[in-house]
Amino acid sequence: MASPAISFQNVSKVFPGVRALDDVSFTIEHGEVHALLGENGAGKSTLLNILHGVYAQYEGSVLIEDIRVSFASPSQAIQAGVAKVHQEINLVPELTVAQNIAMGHEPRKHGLIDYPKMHQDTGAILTKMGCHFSPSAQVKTLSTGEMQMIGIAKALYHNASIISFDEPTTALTNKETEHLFQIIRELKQKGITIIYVSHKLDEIFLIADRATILRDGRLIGTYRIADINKEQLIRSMVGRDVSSYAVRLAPACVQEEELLRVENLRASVFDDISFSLHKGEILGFAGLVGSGRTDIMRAIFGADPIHSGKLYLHGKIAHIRRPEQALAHGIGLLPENRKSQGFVRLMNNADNMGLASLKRFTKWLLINHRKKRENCLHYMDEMGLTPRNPDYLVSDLSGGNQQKVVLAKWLSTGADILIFDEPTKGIDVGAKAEIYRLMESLVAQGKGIIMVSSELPEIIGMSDRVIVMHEGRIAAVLPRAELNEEIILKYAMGE
Amino acid sequence: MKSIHVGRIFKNRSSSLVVVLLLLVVVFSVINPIYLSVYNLVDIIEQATINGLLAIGITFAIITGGIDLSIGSTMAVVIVTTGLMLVNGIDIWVCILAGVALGFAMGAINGFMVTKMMLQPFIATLGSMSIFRGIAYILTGGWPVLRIPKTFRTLVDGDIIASIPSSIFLLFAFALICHIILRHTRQGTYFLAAGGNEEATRLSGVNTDRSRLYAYGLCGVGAALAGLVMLARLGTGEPTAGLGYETNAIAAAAIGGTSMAGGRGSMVGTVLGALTLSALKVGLVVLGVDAFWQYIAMGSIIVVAAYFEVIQSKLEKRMSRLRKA
Amino acid sequence: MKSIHVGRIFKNRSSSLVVVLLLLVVVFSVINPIYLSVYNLVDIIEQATINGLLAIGITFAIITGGIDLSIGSTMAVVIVTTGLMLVNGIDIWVCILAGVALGFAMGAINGFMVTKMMLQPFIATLGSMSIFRGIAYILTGGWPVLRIPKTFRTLVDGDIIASIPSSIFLLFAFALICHIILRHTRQGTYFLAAGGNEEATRLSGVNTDRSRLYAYGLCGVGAALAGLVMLARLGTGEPTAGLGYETNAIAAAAIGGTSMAGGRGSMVGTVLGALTLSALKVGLVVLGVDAFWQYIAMGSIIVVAAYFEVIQSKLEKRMSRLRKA
Amino acid sequence: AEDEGFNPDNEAGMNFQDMRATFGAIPALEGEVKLGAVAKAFENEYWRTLKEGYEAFAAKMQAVGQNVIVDVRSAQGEGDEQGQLSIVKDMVNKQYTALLLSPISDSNLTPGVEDAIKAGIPVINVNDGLIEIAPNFVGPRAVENGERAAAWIAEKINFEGKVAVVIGMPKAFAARQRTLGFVNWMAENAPNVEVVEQQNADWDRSKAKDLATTWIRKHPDLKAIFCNNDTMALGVVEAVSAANADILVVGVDGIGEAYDSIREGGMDATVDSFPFYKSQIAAEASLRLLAGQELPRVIWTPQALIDSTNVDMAAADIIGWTEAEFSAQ
Ligand SMILES: Nc1ncnc2c1ncn2[C@@H]1O[C@H](COP(=O)(O)OP(=O)(O)OP(=O)(O)O)[C@@H](O)[C@H]1O
Ligand SMILES: Nc1ncnc2c1ncn2[C@@H]1O[C@H](COP(=O)(O)OP(=O)(O)OP(=O)(O)O)[C@@H](O)[C@H]1O
Ligand SMILES: [Mg+2]
Ligand SMILES: [Mg+2]
Repeated sequence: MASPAISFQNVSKVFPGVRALDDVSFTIEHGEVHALLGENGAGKSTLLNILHGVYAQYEGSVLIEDIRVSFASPSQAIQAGVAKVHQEINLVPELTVAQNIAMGHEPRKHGLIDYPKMHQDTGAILTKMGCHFSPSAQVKTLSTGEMQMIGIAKALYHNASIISFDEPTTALTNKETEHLFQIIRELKQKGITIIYVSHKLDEIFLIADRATILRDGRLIGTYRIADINKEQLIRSMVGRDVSSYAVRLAPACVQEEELLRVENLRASVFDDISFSLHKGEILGFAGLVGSGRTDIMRAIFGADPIHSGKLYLHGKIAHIRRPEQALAHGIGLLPENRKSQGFVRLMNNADNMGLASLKRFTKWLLINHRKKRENCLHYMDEMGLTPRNPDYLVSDLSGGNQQKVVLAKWLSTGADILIFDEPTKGIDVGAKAEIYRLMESLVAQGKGIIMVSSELPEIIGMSDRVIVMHEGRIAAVLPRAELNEEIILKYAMGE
Repeated sequence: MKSIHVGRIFKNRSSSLVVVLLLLVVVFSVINPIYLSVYNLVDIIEQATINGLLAIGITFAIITGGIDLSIGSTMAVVIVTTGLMLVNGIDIWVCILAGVALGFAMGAINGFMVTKMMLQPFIATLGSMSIFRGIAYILTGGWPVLRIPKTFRTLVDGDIIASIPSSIFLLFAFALICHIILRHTRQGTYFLAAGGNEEATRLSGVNTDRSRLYAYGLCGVGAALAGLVMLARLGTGEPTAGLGYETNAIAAAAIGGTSMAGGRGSMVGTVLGALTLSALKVGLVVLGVDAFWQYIAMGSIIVVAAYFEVIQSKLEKRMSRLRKA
Repeated sequence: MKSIHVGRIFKNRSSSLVVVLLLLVVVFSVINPIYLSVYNLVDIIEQATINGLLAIGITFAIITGGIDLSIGSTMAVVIVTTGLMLVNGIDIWVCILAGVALGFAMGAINGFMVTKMMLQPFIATLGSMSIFRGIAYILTGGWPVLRIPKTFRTLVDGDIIASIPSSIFLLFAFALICHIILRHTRQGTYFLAAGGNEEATRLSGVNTDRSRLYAYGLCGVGAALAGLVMLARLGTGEPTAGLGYETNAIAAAAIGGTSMAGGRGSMVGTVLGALTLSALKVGLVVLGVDAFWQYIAMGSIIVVAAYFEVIQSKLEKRMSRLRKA
Repeated sequence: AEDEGFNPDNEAGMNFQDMRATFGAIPALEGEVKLGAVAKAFENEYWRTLKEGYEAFAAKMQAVGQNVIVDVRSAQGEGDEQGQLSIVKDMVNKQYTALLLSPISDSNLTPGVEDAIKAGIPVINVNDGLIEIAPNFVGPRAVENGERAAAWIAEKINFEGKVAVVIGMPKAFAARQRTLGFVNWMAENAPNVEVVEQQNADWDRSKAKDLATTWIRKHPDLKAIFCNNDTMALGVVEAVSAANADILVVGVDGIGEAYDSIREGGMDATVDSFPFYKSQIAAEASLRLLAGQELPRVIWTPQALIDSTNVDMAAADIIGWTEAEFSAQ
């Protein structure tokens, strides 16, 4: 084909203190699935935001069909047939699923919104994506994974000719991802151009035709997927060799002693949940989207009420009704939706990181701000958080770096039971490996970790034991030796 | 318009308010049966019109996550302007249209400050509240506009059927139109969406600034209609009119389940809120409650009505969960 | 307390307000030099004390994402209660402590309604505004409490140095303490965090309900102190005191950069906001601006001051970009 | 009752004719006399008329060669207590010769008055609103407003039947005294007249109308409604005519609109306290005080009930007004 679908020419973008994009030029062909790869903060989201009119001010130019475009707002981009799945879940919780999907382009009849058609159209998309919730459900009643599906459905709704996906699968499990890929393949066949950002490299090899790699805002290169292997990809992204696999390097260190025991926990969306967590154990929780994993964790942490059930900590019964009681008992919860549950937008890195452990930095009623900053810098170094600036607002960080801030918040508390809900959500391969090492060192110190994850490789690679959920009930408890994708999926799907 | 079911209209969280309202009526009528006379019930609605119109308008502003403190002053400007036009013999319908347009324009000025100048709604409309009030005074030199023509008064507030004045129909017509705007037009959805999550709405390709501007404009229209009714009802256009009326309008909206944080609210709820406040007020008058105790009664019922709503929405949530599970 | 730098205190977005304030003072003094007389300047601060104390208190409520409309009524209850105690010969310090404790308790009642009963802050405090006002009336049968002892008046509002009354020191002392609470204690961080993102804060193991309760309590303390100053200044405890004062207090906080949506605000900004309002008010009086035009001037300057703040924070962002890039 | 502090209605006052008779002509004063007058709110016609009276007085003094200037100012609305205090403080700071104050609440001007007294500036409290520490008070007897209205109504309804009162703000001095005067007069002189309702409408026309509407329906046999001011009475008139009821409506203040309404058969009567003359008397009293005359604490200003019989009479005739005499040293 003659002209490329999209061509970026010398694009640069500067944020306070950060050169997010530095003279980036490359092209994307018609009807290809083009992966955009790079570490956290490499500039992927920024590039997409420029394409889609979220940032109107930048240097360089963007051409679509050889015509220079400069969308002043997302609405102009959508009008021009350029749609996007945003990295963060960004929905209006009080409105219905259909209203969210159709937002901005509601079908009308006689000037009024044609609700039957809207529900029909959006329902069709949802069915195709394998979603089981109704278009008329309120978004606020859905699980995070379900919300992510809505984000994808939104982009599909517009019948756009260019669609970009910024990490669409962070809260999706294999089954939902499968559906998505099926849809992407169909779109591709229709000649629609797709940009795909993900840190899950396996996905890239399944779906992408070519990949462009960014590092520190600079273009490293564009490769045909057929010509490159995973290790080469990682090396060009990170600049060094990193194991891309979630594997335990240290020996298992599970001890006899029980840290936490849950008996017959019951609430509206789950029932009869009993399990225990041992010292030094990583306990994995697998299941499909909406299977109730998150709700169980929130119930244990005292964030949601339960109907019945008992909790034992170190063998003693504990009454946890509120998160602060959980914190006092040494339980920490890394929530799955960082934007709405993880951090305070108007606060900087140091304050967000210190929020759960502020007691530690308080003397004579006053906060020692210096100590709080030092703590922040410590974790910034440990996790490779960029930019290394405690005063930076968390909302100005890249998605992966935000996740690191939330993680550091809980590590700062020194809790000995850590519940991680999708801990590596949006984290790049290099940092992922670092987080896995961190988890190993935590369990080596005798802590216990519950890891809820939708990434099966991670569950299989890291867990000492895995509990598989199906529709709010425990479907199986699998020891490490028996773990593989087929068996987990089998139980997760209720077979 | 098949999709507008009366049942649906009443379902959304407003049912608790209906209960509160009925409860109030029952209690008051048991204490003093005169309360139940038809006259009094009409009276209750009649006394709710001005506040109701204001409240419907301000519900738009609140739903988008804003507020409009200037509605009382907007009312006053509309009152004196329309009043001056009327006494100068300008055609009634021209005057009415001019008044409504003026209200929209003043609302849009607030909208402009909030969107383009990016001022906080509270502070922007606190400013315009003062400015508009000044304008109302200056327009007439502080004097009231006297002798509003009878024709106008009859048209806007005269009895139509039995002793039910046209302003009551105006209230319900405006409420219905606003309900349709909110629930059945794009802009209505955008109002709710912008109030619920501005960023998400903007990223969906909605011009949220324009929507918010419209919302303030509609708020101004509500104030203008309230002004016209007041002008017709009193036959005099006072520049001091509407002083402090914003509080009651906001109260009606809030009692009706509109979230002050934006993103949630309904016109049915707001109208019921205004009716509840007026039923309460009339009830206290009928009972002849001591002025000091009226403060306590009024405050308590506001709190109780709001608490009822909270409990109902909690129950509803639990129910829907059970249904799902 | 090494970490409390005066420079830092003034940096945060308050500098534009300092500019507006200075500009106002310069313009007014050029037009009429008498504006700069010591008496007048003391008057400006003195006029800002009551509103400033209220505004500092309400800043806590607003920062947590709430509001407290009842501060004027709280003030009145504190005024009549303390007044009654004083005229009955109870020890001054006991009276003062009782007044402050009462203010805290009333604030905590609001906090209870907002947290435990989960009412919207606007509607909860609208209710308590009415109830508290009723209580103030009933406590004295509507009569003012007369002949407040001289000793109390001198202690709380008597001149200390030159003609600077002690209430001014009280204002600044309270502002400093509240600044320290907000920036240097855990609860302060929790106030800001809860206002910025309640759910995230709660999930960080913070008892946000308790924090918000404290915030309303502190808001009540601000109202109580304002009441004590008013009682001392006027020598009479009127149950009608403080009617409508919440608007000005909120305005001071908003002009001072406190976000009505919660999560952002500073005590320095609030105090500057109160000073700006009072400098403006006194300026218009000194210039003898026509009463009707005063409305327009007052409104315009509120808008301009707020717009200044918006522009400054925009510029600041751009500047810091340039500096860092 | 309990200790309610200073209440001019209970003082042995002196009316303006007696004042002139007792103290003679207004003595001449040296130099410039700058009177500072502070009204409640010019939004209200009553206070604008008061202002005109002050200015008329100054003009008359200028005409006889006295350098008397009056600066009349008002707060920003009746809720602007602090703003009104600012005005007083500004006047003290600018060293006005004497202050004529009509405070919004009974105590909001206290600090300003204290400063004025400290600075040796004479302060006259011009009703309504009471300043306890002000050495002098000029105004009409507020209870008498209510008494006159009561007497007139009782007469018209043959001393029997139901009546109601629309109060201004609860416990505002004027509202309190006018209501008290009305109710007490009825209790003492017309035992068969029953005051069936008393509620407040915050001086607001629309609220007063709403209140009256409810009352009319509750008491079909209501005979009369007394309102604490004319604005509210005008609202009540609307309610009465909407209900086609035959109810007497009486207000207080005597604003122009009330006169018009009486002429047109709307309102039935108003108790006028003649602000145009009241302010002249107050200003006159201030000059007398400045000249060292020992006036009694309270000077009564004239009031009269206006109904269809005297609505077209000149005010000066009704109250028997004469221009003050001036002694040219
Ligand atoms: N609004 C903003 N203000 C300031 N800095 C920003 C802003 N948005 C992004 N940045 C910075 O720009 C850089 C690039 O961020 P970007 O979000 O494009 O990264 P990314 O490649 O999408 O990373 P991730 O994989 O973590 O999502 C980061 O250093 C980030 O901190
Ligand atoms: N507030 C709520 N009201 C009603 N239903 C809810 C609510 N929160 C969650 N649910 C429902 O509970 C079910 C379980 O949700 P949960 O978040 O626990 O699932 P999950 O296994 O963590 O899935 P995901 O991978 O999507 O996060 C979902 O079907 C969801 O729709
Ligand atoms: Mg990103
Ligand atoms: Mg989950």
